[in-house]
Amino acid sequence: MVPVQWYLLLATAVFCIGLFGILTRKNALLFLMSVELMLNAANINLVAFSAYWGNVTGQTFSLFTMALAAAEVAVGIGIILVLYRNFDDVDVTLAREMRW
Amino acid sequence: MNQWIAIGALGLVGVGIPIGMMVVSALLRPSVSEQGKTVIYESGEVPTGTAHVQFNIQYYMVALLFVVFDVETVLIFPWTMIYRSALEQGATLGQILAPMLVFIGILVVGLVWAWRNGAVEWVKSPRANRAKTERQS
Amino acid sequence: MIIEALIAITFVASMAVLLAPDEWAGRLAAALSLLPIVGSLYMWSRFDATGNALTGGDPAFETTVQWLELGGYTLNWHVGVDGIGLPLVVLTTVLTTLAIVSAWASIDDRQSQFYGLMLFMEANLLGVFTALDFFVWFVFWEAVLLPMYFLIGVWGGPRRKYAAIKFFVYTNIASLAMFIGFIALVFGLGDSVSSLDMPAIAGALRAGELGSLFGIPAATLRSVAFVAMFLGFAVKVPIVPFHTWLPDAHVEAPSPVSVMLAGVLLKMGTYALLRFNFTMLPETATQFAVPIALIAVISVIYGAMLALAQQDLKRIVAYSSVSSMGYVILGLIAYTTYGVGGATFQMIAHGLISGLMFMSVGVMYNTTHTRMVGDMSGMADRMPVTAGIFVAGAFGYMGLPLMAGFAGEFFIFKGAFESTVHAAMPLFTAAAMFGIVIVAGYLLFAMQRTLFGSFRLETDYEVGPAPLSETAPLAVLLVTIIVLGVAPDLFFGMIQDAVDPLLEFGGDLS
Amino acid sequence: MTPLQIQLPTWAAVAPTLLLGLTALVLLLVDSIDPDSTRPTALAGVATLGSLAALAVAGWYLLAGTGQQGGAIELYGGSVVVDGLSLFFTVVVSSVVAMVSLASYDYLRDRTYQAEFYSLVMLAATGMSLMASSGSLATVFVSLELASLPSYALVAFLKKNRGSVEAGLKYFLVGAVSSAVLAFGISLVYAVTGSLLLSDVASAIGSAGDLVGVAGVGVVMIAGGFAFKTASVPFHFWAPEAYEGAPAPISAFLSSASKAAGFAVAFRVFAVAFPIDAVVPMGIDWPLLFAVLAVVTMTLGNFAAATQENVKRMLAYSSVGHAGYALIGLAALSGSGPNGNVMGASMAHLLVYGFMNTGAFLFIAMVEHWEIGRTFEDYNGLATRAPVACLAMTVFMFSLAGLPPFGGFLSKYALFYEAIQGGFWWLAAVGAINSALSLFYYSRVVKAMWIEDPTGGFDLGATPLGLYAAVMVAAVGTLLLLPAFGPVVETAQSAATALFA
Amino acid sequence: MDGLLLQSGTTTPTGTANATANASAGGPVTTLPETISGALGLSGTLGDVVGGLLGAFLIANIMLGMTALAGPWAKRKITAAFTDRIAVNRIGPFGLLIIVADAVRLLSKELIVPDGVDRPAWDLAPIILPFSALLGFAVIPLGSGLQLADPETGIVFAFAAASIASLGLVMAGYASNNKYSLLGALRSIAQNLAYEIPLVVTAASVIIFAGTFQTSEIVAAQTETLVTIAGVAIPGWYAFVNPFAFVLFVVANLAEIGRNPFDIPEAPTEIVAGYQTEYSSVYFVLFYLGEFIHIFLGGALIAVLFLGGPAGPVLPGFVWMVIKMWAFFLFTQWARSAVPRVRIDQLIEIGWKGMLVLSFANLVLTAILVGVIA
Repeated sequence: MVPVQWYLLLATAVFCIGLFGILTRKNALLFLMSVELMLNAANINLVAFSAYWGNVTGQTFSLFTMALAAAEVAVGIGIILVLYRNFDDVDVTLAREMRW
Repeated sequence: MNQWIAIGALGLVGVGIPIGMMVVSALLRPSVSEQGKTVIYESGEVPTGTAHVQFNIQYYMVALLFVVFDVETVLIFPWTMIYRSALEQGATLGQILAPMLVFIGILVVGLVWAWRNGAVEWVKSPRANRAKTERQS
Repeated sequence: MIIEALIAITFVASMAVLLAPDEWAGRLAAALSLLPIVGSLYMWSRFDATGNALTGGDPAFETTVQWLELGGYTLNWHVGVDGIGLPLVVLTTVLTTLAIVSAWASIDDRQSQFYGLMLFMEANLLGVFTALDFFVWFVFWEAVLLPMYFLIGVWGGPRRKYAAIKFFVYTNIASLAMFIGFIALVFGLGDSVSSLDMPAIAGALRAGELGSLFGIPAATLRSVAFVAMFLGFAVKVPIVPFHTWLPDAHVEAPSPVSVMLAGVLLKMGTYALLRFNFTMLPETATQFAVPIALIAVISVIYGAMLALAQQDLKRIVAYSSVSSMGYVILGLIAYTTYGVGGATFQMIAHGLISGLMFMSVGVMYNTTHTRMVGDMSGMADRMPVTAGIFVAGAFGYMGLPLMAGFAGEFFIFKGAFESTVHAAMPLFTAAAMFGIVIVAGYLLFAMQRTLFGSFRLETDYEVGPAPLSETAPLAVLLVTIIVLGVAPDLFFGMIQDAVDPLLEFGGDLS
Repeated sequence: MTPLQIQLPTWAAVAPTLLLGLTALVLLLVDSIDPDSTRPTALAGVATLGSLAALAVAGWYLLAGTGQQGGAIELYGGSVVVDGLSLFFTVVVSSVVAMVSLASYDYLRDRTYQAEFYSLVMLAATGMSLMASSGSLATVFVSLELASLPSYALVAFLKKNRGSVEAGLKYFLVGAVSSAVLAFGISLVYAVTGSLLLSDVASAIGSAGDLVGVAGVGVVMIAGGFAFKTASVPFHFWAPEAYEGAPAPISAFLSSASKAAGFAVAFRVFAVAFPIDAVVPMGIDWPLLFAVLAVVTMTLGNFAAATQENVKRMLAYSSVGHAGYALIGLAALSGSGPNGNVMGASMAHLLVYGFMNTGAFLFIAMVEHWEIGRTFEDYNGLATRAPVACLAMTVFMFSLAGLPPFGGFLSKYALFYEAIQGGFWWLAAVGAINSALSLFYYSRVVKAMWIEDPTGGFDLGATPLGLYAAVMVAAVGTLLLLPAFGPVVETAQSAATALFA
Repeated sequence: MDGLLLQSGTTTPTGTANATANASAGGPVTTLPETISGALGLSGTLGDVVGGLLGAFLIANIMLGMTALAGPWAKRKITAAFTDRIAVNRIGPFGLLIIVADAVRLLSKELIVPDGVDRPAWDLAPIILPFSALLGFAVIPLGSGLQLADPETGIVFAFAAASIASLGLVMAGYASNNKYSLLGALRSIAQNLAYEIPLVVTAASVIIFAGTFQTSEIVAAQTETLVTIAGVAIPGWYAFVNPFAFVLFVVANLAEIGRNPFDIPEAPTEIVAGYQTEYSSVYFVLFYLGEFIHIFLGGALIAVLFLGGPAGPVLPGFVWMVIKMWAFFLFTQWARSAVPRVRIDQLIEIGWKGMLVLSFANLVLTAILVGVIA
């Protein structure tokens, strides 16, 4: 058996990788991927601790997380698409019509 | 857990066989550099423009629909698994079937809307294209 | 229910006027504003209050309805009038109608909004003078500021924006200071009060039930709260050195608005000082007697001196208001029947007289389009009636006997000389009396320059007598002033009745 | 009145939420009948009626004491809870949605994708109402996303307008990150407690043992997720952009309803799942966290608002500032204090805010409809042409600033007052100072409309009836909430007290 | 659903991950790695690894053998039979040695790397395709104990593994720096997306009967006798129980593996060869290999879900399984010769307007019928 703390460490590592991607990447699509990493870090935790606690709550919730992640990507790509049409790029720092 | 060791082993083999074939081929095959050979194929003409052409928005609409429905199947699957055993254990149809019917009903409303708004309509002509997908202010 | 009806009618009238077409908004407003007058006179006729509403007296037309409960404190709709409130209610209703009528000639832009705001302001002023629950009072108190802000800002003179913002910022910051001071007091009372009812709080404070708050001892808390509230109201009054918004507001405001500002709004400050600082914390007030009296005297003298230096007639009247308000403060701190009663009477008298002065300046301005003393001369030739009333008003300001101003100032001086709050009070009184001389000086000087001599203003328009709609209010006001001067007991009786109870407190008056 | 539970089946307790969701589906179906033609009247009518129906049912339940007398109604194993808090916020959300739908009738005139607009609004409203009823962290996350996803699309609704697209992008980016943070926080809390049900989390978190650090990180991350929804520091960056770029009715919707829903869920989660008595001794001092956030949020929002030249952006920052005020409801809590009263006052403030802020943004929508301009200067002298609308805007501005004759004064007063009662006088003091500062920039709008001279003629065109009606409803609501504040705050405080019971 | 999500469960840590999985570890059948490690006398993790590797190698080679037979030889023979030609017959008996010849020929061809390809992706794509198809076989019961693993999530895993192929196709199309390739990749994605859902939903309707995802259990559930006609016991294969779902699944499967009439990702007459336009030599072989293994995987899935898996009279299970898979292969080749290719817009319409609706109708009807009968 893999000790449950390792899952925690793995999830944290994945989360931090995602966070790093968000902070360093300017491409909107890479940004989306980083967010997916972060959400999947949560899923790792949920599934691992679902097994640890012996109930299925975490597993079931991870299904919902996946569904929502997918929906989020769908909306996100739609927005990125209109971004591309308006700004001719998917660089998130280009959109500077308004003061940040 | 040993199940997954076996599956992982198959994964390894699945990667190993193609790589092995590549290695064998690399040892066998000749390499004759010759100008013009590496030009990409465009029916024999000199290639023009970038290969990353803008493609039809329809591909994206379909992808969006897929994301929605595919993810819903994730939620349908656990239900199918317990459906029969739940019935055998005395759950009524109202408890076990009705929620899923509502769920699918909502999905169907979405599908009908997407259908009627041309999300699953492939382009037929530029005019139809304008009427269906460029409908905006 | 009469008070609720009075306020509600005025509110409804303001809405009706706001939606009326511009052509007859002024007439409609004047007609509708007669209703509050009738109501207030009816109240006067049926007035049966005894004592001071805040010190256990029995106010007239009292209503209490529970409004809402907030963390152990009940907020009530509690209104009623006593001998201090009623004269101010009557003053408000009368002066509003006169101001509206006098505006007919001068306001020709966005009239329905102008008259609607005037009536809206009247409704809230009535609320201020009748409310007996702090919360209700505060809501009305703040609500008065909004129409005033617009009235100055929209219909004012060239620098109206500056004046309006200055007025708004000064008074709102003052309100905040006052609010915090008062709420600190309420919290300091702890469990001894369970509502923001002003009589209840006043009773508890006078009974010395103030405890410590956040570790601040009661005595310090009382002093700090007193100062905060005093500062808050002093801006409104205004007292030197918080007076700087007043000349700007007066000069830029159209004359009818100046009438309301000087006539009623300044009285809100003195009224609140009387109701809060001097009724609820009499001991603290007597502790601070010297600085307060000093400020009062400085206001009198300094205000008069500033008036002496002005060229603009409106500015002169505005600074003289600062001076007059100094007398009121002096009367209040005297803590004698005549002192406090006279101060209250002076509020009424000054309201009428300063209204008269601003109105007549406005009439002259409407005709000549200037207010500069140096520009005008010989106005008595061209506008004899207006000039006559102006002279009468000026004499009222100077305290000519048989005019209301005389009665007010006389009572104040009498009360101040009798005062025992501090040994130096007679000295302060004497110094304040010197202010009268300055007032006489600058008013006579101004009159001499503007009214008499030969007419030399060169205009391409006819300068002649003012229309009836402008002179009639002046005449009404003059008559009222004289009536009150001849028979001050019309109000002074009830004022005395309301003032006496608040002089009885455990503090040391020696 | 007989308790409702006896008269109706239990599932009917979520009827307001269901009504909102059904309205969204009906709108989609209406659009499916003939997608090529737009029927603004039918669509706006359906949306408005649906939200009014939800409002009516929620209001009826609230008055009838559903879920308040005899404890909260728990549905689906406790994952959905109907009690005073949820009904109260459903009332807030549905009334805002009703106003927004009414106003959108004119705003969307001659635009396409109207049905999509309305149904997205209704779906987001469903999510918001569900947020208020979440009894489990799973429902919290799902409903929060249900509210967020349509909002992203709505902000970017004007897809040829670069501002709108940029706003949508930024809103989405921050939203995606914060939802990931929230999900991770939930997973950490689940790791420690083994449950997602709020009540079970509460009973299990006390025995976190070695994992108290993990639990603390989880709580902080959950707070971060809510900070996004409520536009509070540190996830407030999106707010000015999104509110400025979005269609004005959507700005109204997001800044009022969405914020209220965010607070609803934050109130419930933190009050129920992380009881102060249990977690603060462990070192997870979330009231302190929120106190710091409240101070920073209100100060930052107000100071930024004071420097703006664009009215909509000013309102956007002021909305951040108001989030800071409402955060007092989570900050001024202590183990023994009158927690229900503080939180209830915050709830009441959010209701009043729902009316006045929606009204203000809808007025901006009207101005955009007239194509007047966006800066303070562009508003100069507007009152000469549209006095009634400007009067309403004046009411909103002064109410937002907290001037006495309006609902905003009482709600702010109640909030600061209860904070002082709870012993957090410094929070109230910061709030009061900020409130005084806010008067400066709110009065600039009023000054521009009434006092400044118009720079040019206004060509306002026909009167937008729906917008006017919505603005008037908001104005009347703002005014009426002054005398009617008593029952509102009592309901809110009893609902909040029930959470801490 | 509610019960699943909301049951608070025991809040004491059990410490043993998925206790339920362990309870049924190994399932009703003995898997191939267990057999091998048992035969070798190994146990523990080492036994798992060695057994797993050997078993995986065996399964992969079975598939490679079948593909080698099908690709260069059977395909030509079948097509020739349809068009009344002879096809390969020169080398070896029935021309069978063409397999060896072709393999040598293709492996020793020069690999041409076109200009501007996206190198890592371009190289990885040919690996992913066969990998994905082979991985799917990990859970397929090939009969006679030839099953590599039997996890609880068996059939879902098979679908998931098969779907990875789409990734390879997109990588190939995108990395090739060729317009045809890109279009082909996009088409394949659009097609996979459109038919994936009907496929999965139809599978779900079968799982309603079986009540499990475990492939061995699904197969076991089909052994019950459905009805006895003239003394012959017809087994309860789901193709008989729910023929409608069977038809839907076969059609969707055709599209999923990109065979006629749904071979528009390649569509030689329209876009040359789609995503594989720029590939040659061993890379092309790998694509070809992957596609054929996919066909067999599709056949295996049909067999497991609808045709009772390796079950059948007289012959051993493995033989029956091979027969069923080859039957599906024959069906695809028949379709290739007999059915015209659909247009892309027809494809999308059939997928979204026809198959999806029908599959949902099938799911709902099945659920209602099962519910009413139960």
